[in-house]
Amino acid sequence: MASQAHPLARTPLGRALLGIIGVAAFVMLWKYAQSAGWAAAGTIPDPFKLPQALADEWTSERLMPAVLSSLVHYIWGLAIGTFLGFLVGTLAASSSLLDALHAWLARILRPIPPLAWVVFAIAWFKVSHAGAAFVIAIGVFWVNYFATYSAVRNVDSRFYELARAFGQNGHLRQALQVTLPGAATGIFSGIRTGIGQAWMTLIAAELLGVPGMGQEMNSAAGVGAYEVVVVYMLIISLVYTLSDTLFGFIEKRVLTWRPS
Amino acid sequence: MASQAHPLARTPLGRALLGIIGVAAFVMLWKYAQSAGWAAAGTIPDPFKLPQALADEWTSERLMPAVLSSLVHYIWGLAIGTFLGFLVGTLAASSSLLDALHAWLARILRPIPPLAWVVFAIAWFKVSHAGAAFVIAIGVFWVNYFATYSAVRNVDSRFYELARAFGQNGHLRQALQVTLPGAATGIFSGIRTGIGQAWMTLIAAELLGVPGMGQEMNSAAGVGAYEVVVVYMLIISLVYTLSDTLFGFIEKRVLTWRPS
Amino acid sequence: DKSLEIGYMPIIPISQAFIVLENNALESAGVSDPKLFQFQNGPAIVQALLAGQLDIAYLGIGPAMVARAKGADIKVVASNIVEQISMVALGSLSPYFDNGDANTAFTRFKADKGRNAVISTFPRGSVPETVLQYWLQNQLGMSRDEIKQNIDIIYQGAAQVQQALMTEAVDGAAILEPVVSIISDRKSDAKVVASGSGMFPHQPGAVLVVRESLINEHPELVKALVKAHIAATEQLRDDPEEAVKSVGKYVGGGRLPAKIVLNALKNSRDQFEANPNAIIDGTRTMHDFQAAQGTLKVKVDLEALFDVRFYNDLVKE
Amino acid sequence: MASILNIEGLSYHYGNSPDPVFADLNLRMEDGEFIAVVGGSGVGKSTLLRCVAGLATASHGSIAIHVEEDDTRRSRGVVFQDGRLMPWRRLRSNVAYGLKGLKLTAEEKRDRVDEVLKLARLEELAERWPHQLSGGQVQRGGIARALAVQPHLLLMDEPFSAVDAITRQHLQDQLLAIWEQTRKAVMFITHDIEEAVYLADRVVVLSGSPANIVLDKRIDLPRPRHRGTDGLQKMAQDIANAL
Amino acid sequence: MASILNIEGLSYHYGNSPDPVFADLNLRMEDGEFIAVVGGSGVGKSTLLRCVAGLATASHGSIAIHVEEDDTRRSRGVVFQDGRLMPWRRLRSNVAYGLKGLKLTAEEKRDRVDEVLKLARLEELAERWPHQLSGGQVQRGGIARALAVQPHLLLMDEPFSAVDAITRQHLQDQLLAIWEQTRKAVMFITHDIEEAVYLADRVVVLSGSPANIVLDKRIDLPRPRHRGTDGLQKMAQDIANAL
Ligand SMILES: Nc1ncnc2c1ncn2[C@@H]1O[C@H](COP(=O)(O)OP(=O)(O)OP(=O)(O)O)[C@@H](O)[C@H]1O
Ligand SMILES: Nc1ncnc2c1ncn2[C@@H]1O[C@H](COP(=O)(O)OP(=O)(O)OP(=O)(O)O)[C@@H](O)[C@H]1O
Ligand SMILES: [Mg+2]
Ligand SMILES: [Mg+2]
Repeated sequence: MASQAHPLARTPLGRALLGIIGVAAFVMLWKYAQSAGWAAAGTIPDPFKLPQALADEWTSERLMPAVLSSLVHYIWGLAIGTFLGFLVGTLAASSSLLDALHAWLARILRPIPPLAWVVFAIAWFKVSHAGAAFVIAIGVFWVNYFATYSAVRNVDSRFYELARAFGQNGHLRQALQVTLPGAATGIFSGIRTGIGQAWMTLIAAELLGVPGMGQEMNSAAGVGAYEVVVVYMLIISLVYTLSDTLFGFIEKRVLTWRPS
Repeated sequence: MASQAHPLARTPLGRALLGIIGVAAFVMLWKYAQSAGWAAAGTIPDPFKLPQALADEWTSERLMPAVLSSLVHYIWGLAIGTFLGFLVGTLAASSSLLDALHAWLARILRPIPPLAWVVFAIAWFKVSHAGAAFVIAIGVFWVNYFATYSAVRNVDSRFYELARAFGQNGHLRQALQVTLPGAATGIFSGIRTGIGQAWMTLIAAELLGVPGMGQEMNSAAGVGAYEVVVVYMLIISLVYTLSDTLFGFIEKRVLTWRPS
Repeated sequence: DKSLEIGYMPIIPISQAFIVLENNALESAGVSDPKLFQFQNGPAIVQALLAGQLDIAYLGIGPAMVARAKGADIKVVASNIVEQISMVALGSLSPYFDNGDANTAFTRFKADKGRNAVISTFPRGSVPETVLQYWLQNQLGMSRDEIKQNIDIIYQGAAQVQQALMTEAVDGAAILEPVVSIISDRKSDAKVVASGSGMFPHQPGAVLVVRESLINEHPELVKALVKAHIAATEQLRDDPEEAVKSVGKYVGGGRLPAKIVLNALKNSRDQFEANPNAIIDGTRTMHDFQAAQGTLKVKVDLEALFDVRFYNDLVKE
Repeated sequence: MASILNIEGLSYHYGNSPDPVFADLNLRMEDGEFIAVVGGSGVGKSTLLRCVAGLATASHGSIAIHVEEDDTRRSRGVVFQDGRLMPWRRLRSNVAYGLKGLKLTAEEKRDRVDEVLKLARLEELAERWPHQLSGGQVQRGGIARALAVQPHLLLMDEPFSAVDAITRQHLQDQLLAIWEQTRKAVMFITHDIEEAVYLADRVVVLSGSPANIVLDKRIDLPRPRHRGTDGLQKMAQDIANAL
Repeated sequence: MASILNIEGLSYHYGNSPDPVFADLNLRMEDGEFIAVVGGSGVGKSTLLRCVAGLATASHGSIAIHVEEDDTRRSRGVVFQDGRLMPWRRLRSNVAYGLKGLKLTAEEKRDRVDEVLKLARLEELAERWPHQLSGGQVQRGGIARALAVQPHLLLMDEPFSAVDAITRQHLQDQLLAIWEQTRKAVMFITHDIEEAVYLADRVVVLSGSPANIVLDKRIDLPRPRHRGTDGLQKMAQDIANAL
């Protein structure tokens, strides 16, 4: 990095403190916007009413089933999308033939929105976790595909030379010894983006008719219960933060070799 | 790269040919799936009926207005999202203080789906191109934010040393001389993903009520005109391909220094 | 025992479904554990029906026509509601309907404000959109060009319509319950300037469809379902207070204040209509209107769409 | 002795430049021979080595390497001019890299790695990441990695350029000791003519543009040789004159 | 002459290792002086240079550099051991890098760059990307970049390690010529003791762990000196003994 860390940002505690300050400032701004009437009354949820809304969701026993149901297709969608994005990205970047063969097809399929896939997902998977996982996987797939493709493309070619010089031939061997570690930073950045992307696609996926947080959010929005919408957003954020943090640890472990 | 290019993939013509082969294989598989009844009748559109559907859209003068309207908020959303994602990503990665301050907030805001933003976009921007651009920008923002953050973090620190050794101090100077070129590959990969991401968010953004291809797609799906849905998907793909190709050229130009 | 798959949307117009699901009507008909699928939009239900999922579904007549035309073996065995669309106007627009001829309200609005009125409704081809167009063209007598020149129609989902009305991003909306009640509750200057029969007489709304195979294999079950449906309709007309709990559980996932649910039910009580015979003509009118508008692209065999036997038999009994 | 390397009519041409680096180059190397290649900076030494190592494909000409059939993986070992340790492997694992796939037990591998680490005086740094090493340590890591393979043909590109005189003498002597024991062929690129003369059986001088062999001198001094002797110095002077 | 560099009680400690690289090191350098630093591989030479260059912050002690107020940007010029050309700049632009922000016209800058490119014999390669250069060419690019700045204190980390003997002699003589003309201070790290003696006013020997200065020898041979003379050789022998 360019410069020394700020004194406060040096310890985990300091960083947590700064993080909380950031969030607190945001909540204050939000409350101010809401009460000062920046937008029409009733259109911005009141941050101070969120605990009540959360309690309501909890006591009415909608919360946990929704969370658990979402997790099922979230995890499957994320896992499948990440794996395939990584696989196709790696293959496309390492084989010029595959690259050319799929290039146009990828361009055609890439921009199709999850909402359009929803319609077809039902045809293929019926209304099921599989269908929702499929829609989520698609969003995650592209993010990982591009990140992996670009990272693999940019692995320093001198290390391939090195591998060949030491008789480490064969695609698989070089993929494991050079491509993977050499592209790891970029691939990890893609996976991390994908973890967030999957949540962003969740609502779209649950338009399918599969129960979960997206569906609850939708029906809350449909009757103007914006506080509830925010409650689900926050719960999604919480689960996301957990997964992102967990992933951050893994990333740090795997990439110990980087100069800090 | 690991290996020599395949003979066919060496010329632009050969690559185009392979690309077409890939697409043709896909269309054939699709037609086969549709006619062989892999999925229930009526749920898969017929690829051979697409030209007719396209002609209908064209003659009914829905196509061009929709395309143009979508382009307005697409371009704005993409530009703003890319710029801000790049900016925030760079700042967060280069300043430990900013990084810690925004870390939690980013985790909270990251997974909020575009559909949830739509509801709030109306409150802030009314039903307008600005609102749709906002929703698109959010999706694009995160992709660029993560890509930039990770790329900037991974710039070889020896080049910062070099800059300091030659008296090139100051954040801005180092950002321009080291961070930017050093992170360019990763940043470009992010921008490229974002260009696709923006189209994926288009339908969600147009749920706002702003006219465009997403809305046409929605209403076509509503009346079961799946061929029309596919027509719009293909037009989106076409526009995407154009922008992606254009961007590919720019990328190649800017990154001439990479060993090919 | 038969395991049933039932699809629905969480909206007021299909309130009968919620009452049937909440009382033990299905259980006594031999269905112990129905699988429920909640959808957010019509197209998703259509796709599910086409894909062979769902034995029973509650959906708009529009999507039902599409599903039938695309080859789903479904029959409309009962109606849920008719004439349920209302035209809500906000403070900016409603005065033009209060003082003066409704036919010229939009032109006067434009002359005064120097801009088009912005009216929100559901996506093109949906029931509210069709009714809005029908009202503008056939009731207010506006030509398509006049509509284009004076009104900006925008297409949104339920949540967006509400948000747009609340923030006054639009001047009015052609929309369903419970949005009408929610808006009336929160915005005192919002007014219903045209409703139900005034917009599109005998306009069909949501219907109960059943798969043909179910009709053939388990006619007694379908009969029991229609019977419960009729009873639920009566309850909705006679005693909306009683229905609030069941309906509130599904509409908005139980997050709507009971007051608003009751309000919405009371507003709609006269529109609940179980008799499928009553909507056949309206369906034809709507079908032809949509075809003329160009929003309905598929050929629908309306004769094959309805199966009124169950209702007729039950009424005779 | 049979020849292990036979280069005939070799030309190389970088894709983006109009002139060949070298043209119509011929070189034959006997099995067990120690050849030093010297030449000006940028003349094409590294390019030649990359061709021999099979890392660059010549525009014309042929390169033949003869080793026993079942030992092709061990046929070559390369020390790169830039060290080239993989940043994601610790030093030990970098040194062990070439042993992957050789028919050795884990223990044999560990012993070999320990041996070469010791030889390169890196025992204590085995668990370091490459970015934690000094310039000379990185270079020695690269040498250790190539030696661990015990290749039939050892290709070294300025392997001692970044180490101090004492370490350099130590490494030179170690290399000679290994070579005398195993009698495997070595191609040694250096810019230090005295070093070339001290180590090699033959010194090959590359010069010109396109480069070619302008001198191929047999160093028929008896071994063990001694640094700074007159015979050595004279040879070195002869070669320097050719450059 | 005034002192340009004053190191007092300097210790350095890599965050992840228990032992300091060097401890309590003192060194004073007069303005215009040419100091050579020699020492074993991994002893800490590069680390010392990075401290002087302000690229690493010492754990203890102080480093003071005295130059005219308005010239702090030109105070130091560094030649890195690993060349370190920016891969995204062509050679010419890499060489011009240090001139950014100096008060020179575009023409003056171009002239300076041309001059140092010529001096490093790189004129013809000015438009190449770094990956298209040979090892020695990269190194010479790094030297040219530092010389272009005409710094008050020139810090060179084994700058000639990758070039052949002739180029090396050429570069040594060029460096001396520049130095004699401008009389700017030079700190020159090398592992070649003869080179150190040939070039420097003083040779400083680093040794031990933690490292320290074990010998600080003034080379009071008259200039111009000649390679291979007995006086020079004797000095070199003395220093080698200290190592
Ligand atoms: N990041 C680091 N972490 C821990 N130890 C390090 C790190 N960088 C260098 N070292 C160690 O510090 C010591 C001094 O390194 P330095 O690069 O200064 O040596 P040097 O004298 O320049 O050697 P050479 O002649 O080989 O370049 C070495 O033993 C090296 O292993
Ligand atoms: N990728 C490339 N494209 C074009 N020219 C190149 C490329 N790589 C190297 N060259 C040029 O080819 C010539 C030979 O390079 P090579 O690396 O073989 O030199 P060398 O003899 O090893 O020099 P040194 O002693 O400096 O390492 C050099 O003039 C160099 O500039
Ligand atoms: Mg070389
Ligand atoms: Mg060093």
